[in-house]
Amino acid sequence: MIVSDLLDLRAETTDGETVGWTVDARLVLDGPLDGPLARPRLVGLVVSPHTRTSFLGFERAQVPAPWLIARPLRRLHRGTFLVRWEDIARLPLPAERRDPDRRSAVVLRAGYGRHDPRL
Amino acid sequence: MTGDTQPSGRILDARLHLLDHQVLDRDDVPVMVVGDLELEDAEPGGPAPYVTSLVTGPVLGARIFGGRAPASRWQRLPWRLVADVGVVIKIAADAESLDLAWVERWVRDQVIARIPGGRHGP
Amino acid sequence: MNRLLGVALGILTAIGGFLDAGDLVTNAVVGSRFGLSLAWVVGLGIVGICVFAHMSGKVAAVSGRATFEVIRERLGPRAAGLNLVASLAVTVLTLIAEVGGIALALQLASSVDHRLWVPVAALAVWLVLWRVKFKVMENVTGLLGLTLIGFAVAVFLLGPDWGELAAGLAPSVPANESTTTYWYYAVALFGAAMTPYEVFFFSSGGVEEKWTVRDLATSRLNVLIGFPLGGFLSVAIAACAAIVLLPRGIAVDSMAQLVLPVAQAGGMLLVAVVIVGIAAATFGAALETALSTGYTLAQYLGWSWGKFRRPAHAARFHLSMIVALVVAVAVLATNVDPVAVTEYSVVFSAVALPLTYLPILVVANDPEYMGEHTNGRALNAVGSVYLVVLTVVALAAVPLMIVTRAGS
Amino acid sequence: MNRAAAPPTVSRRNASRVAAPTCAVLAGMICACAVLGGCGAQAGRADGERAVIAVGDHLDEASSAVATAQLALESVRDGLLPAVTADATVGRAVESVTAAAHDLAALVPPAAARDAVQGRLTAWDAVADGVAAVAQARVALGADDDASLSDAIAELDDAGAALDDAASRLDAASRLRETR
Repeated sequence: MIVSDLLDLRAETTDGETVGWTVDARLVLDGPLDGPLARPRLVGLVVSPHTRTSFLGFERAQVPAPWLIARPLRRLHRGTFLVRWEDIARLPLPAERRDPDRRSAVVLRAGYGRHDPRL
Repeated sequence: MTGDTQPSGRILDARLHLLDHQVLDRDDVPVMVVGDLELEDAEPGGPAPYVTSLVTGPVLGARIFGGRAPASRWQRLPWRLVADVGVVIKIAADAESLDLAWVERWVRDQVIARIPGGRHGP
Repeated sequence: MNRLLGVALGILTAIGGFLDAGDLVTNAVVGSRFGLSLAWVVGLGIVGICVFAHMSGKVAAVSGRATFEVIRERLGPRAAGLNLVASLAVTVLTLIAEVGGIALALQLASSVDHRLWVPVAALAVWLVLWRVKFKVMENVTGLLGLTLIGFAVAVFLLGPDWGELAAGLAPSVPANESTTTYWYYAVALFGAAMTPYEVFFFSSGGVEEKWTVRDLATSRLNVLIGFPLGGFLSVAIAACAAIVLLPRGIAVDSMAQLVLPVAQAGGMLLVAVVIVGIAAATFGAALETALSTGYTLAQYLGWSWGKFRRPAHAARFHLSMIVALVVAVAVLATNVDPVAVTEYSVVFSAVALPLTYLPILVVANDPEYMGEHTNGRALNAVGSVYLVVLTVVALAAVPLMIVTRAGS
Repeated sequence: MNRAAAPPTVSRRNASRVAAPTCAVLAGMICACAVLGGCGAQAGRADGERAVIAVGDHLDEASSAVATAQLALESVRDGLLPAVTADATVGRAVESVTAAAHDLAALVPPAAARDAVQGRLTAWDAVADGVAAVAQARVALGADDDASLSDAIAELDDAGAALDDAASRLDAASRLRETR
């Protein structure tokens, strides 16, 4: 599996309701030491409700400038949330990802939690 | 730009911190740009997967034009070599010693080194 | 002297932006058809390129990152790839014009047909890329390029009616030109002033010279001296053409006409000085565009790059520059007018301009890269305004070009 | 049922995402080609009014080239410009003036547009003189004596005057037509 298999996918609830698009994957360096660094673990996916583009890192980093760019991008990404790995019920199979005619979406478990996406 | 100590539990976002970032070797020679990250295969409901390697090569074309490059053609840089993740990603190895440097080596040996003066400093 | 050599990078970069083969002719064309009524565009362009070159130089000095690395990081592979294709098109078209321009300049000094000079010029450019240290390269071409000051001297020697000349600075469309043509040239001049390879070259040059935070002042000095000087000289060329050629009904269509006002002003000696300047400027611009080809490709794809490395340690970088030069010679062998070639680069600037300057502005505000050296409010305000202007210009470029048939 | 209906939407969206940048690049290239091609198609059949404008443009090009050659020769005569440089300049002027002559010859005004047909004929004579004068200028540069330079300059002066004359007659004719 590669990380772009998990990005730019529609995210939906078990009822088939679209809640947004996966715009990033959250990793935490808390695995066993692997070389100089700890191994990164996939802890969840960042889901943006209004747009499928992750853009320039403005949606999470607390950078207000330049206003002309930061402001609209913030607005585009309002309501972005983090879904934990444990709350993911289903990922598209590799065959579905490769085949554009098949429905591919991340299905979130009923009662999934929306977490603060900030770093 | 990050400090020498990397606390375990540091948070990285794949796109924000890793994808499309430059990888430098221990002598600051550019090695590759991160095209993708390889994860262990995992099923939802099971334990979360770990990142095993940084990937380059045909995965770039797949991200631009769509589709998916076959796993056999991914060029991998194991995570175990990664020494630091900051504005750039530093690895604890020589670019020379890596398999994925074969194109650079081939161009050097077949073309550039054969032109007079190619091995000398400017 | 050290101070002067310290700004060689800025001067060389500005020569590539304001005084390359295409611009030399465009400036004279504009002067001979519109007088100085388009000089305000050059002023607008100088401020814009200063703002963004300053930011890219700052990013290079503080974080060690060159511009195209930043572009791919922020825009992702797809938008950055689109920018790469468009920027490479602009850069290679300009390189073709430069190699042709060196040949034309040599013809002015030797009367040997310029077509015969083309392979010689390309070989000379390659030898410099291959063997000459970056520092030596920028100092020699930058200093020799300064002889273009001959055009400014010529304006003084021609002794024009200064009041009349100053009155001509007001933006206005001459009676015998159409408004769309006027705006086409305005867009072309602005696009040339802000052409994206300048920041690729300037920021990569900063990395080549191993700038650190301590060199921020050097970077600022480069920007503040280099680009205004380049803009000033391009206005001087337009003024020469406006004073001597416009009244005689000469509409400039080739580089060879550039020397006529200079001859009227200063005679043989000044002509010789200016020919050296033209040759050095086109040579410098050829180096700048050839290097930019290598820089953009290598930075997008993560190859080892830089003239400070031995060619064997940056093999694909050197190979791509060789390929670009071979393409230039092959295109010139078809007998196209080298200067006409650059007119079409306006089309590609349309894509490249916003996609280049947006990521620079964003990263210059990112504390992860810049630490305490992030942009101030004023710089951000000006940068944002220019981003809007650039987008408008980019959108207008292609329709204007089609309507005016590239200004003809 | 819902599931069956969904796939086409997804696939189309995917396809458009891939296509957008590719399309933009293609569009740019097509524009460039269209413009390049459009310049070549300029000469040829044109309606009367446009033919008159085209004749006027070619006259301007020719007179610009003649004036260039004249200025170059005067500079050489006055010792301001090296002969080699002047030769390169006049060489380019030869290319410009012959290009103007070529375009003028290739222009086909409609037979009914009398002023365009007549204007083209008058213009042709003047431009042909211009070609001869500019070509002769290079000979004079090669000879490098004051007498032949002065002769060539006089000839260029005449050619320039003839071109101006043709241009003003063309102007007058078309203005006359407008008032009628």
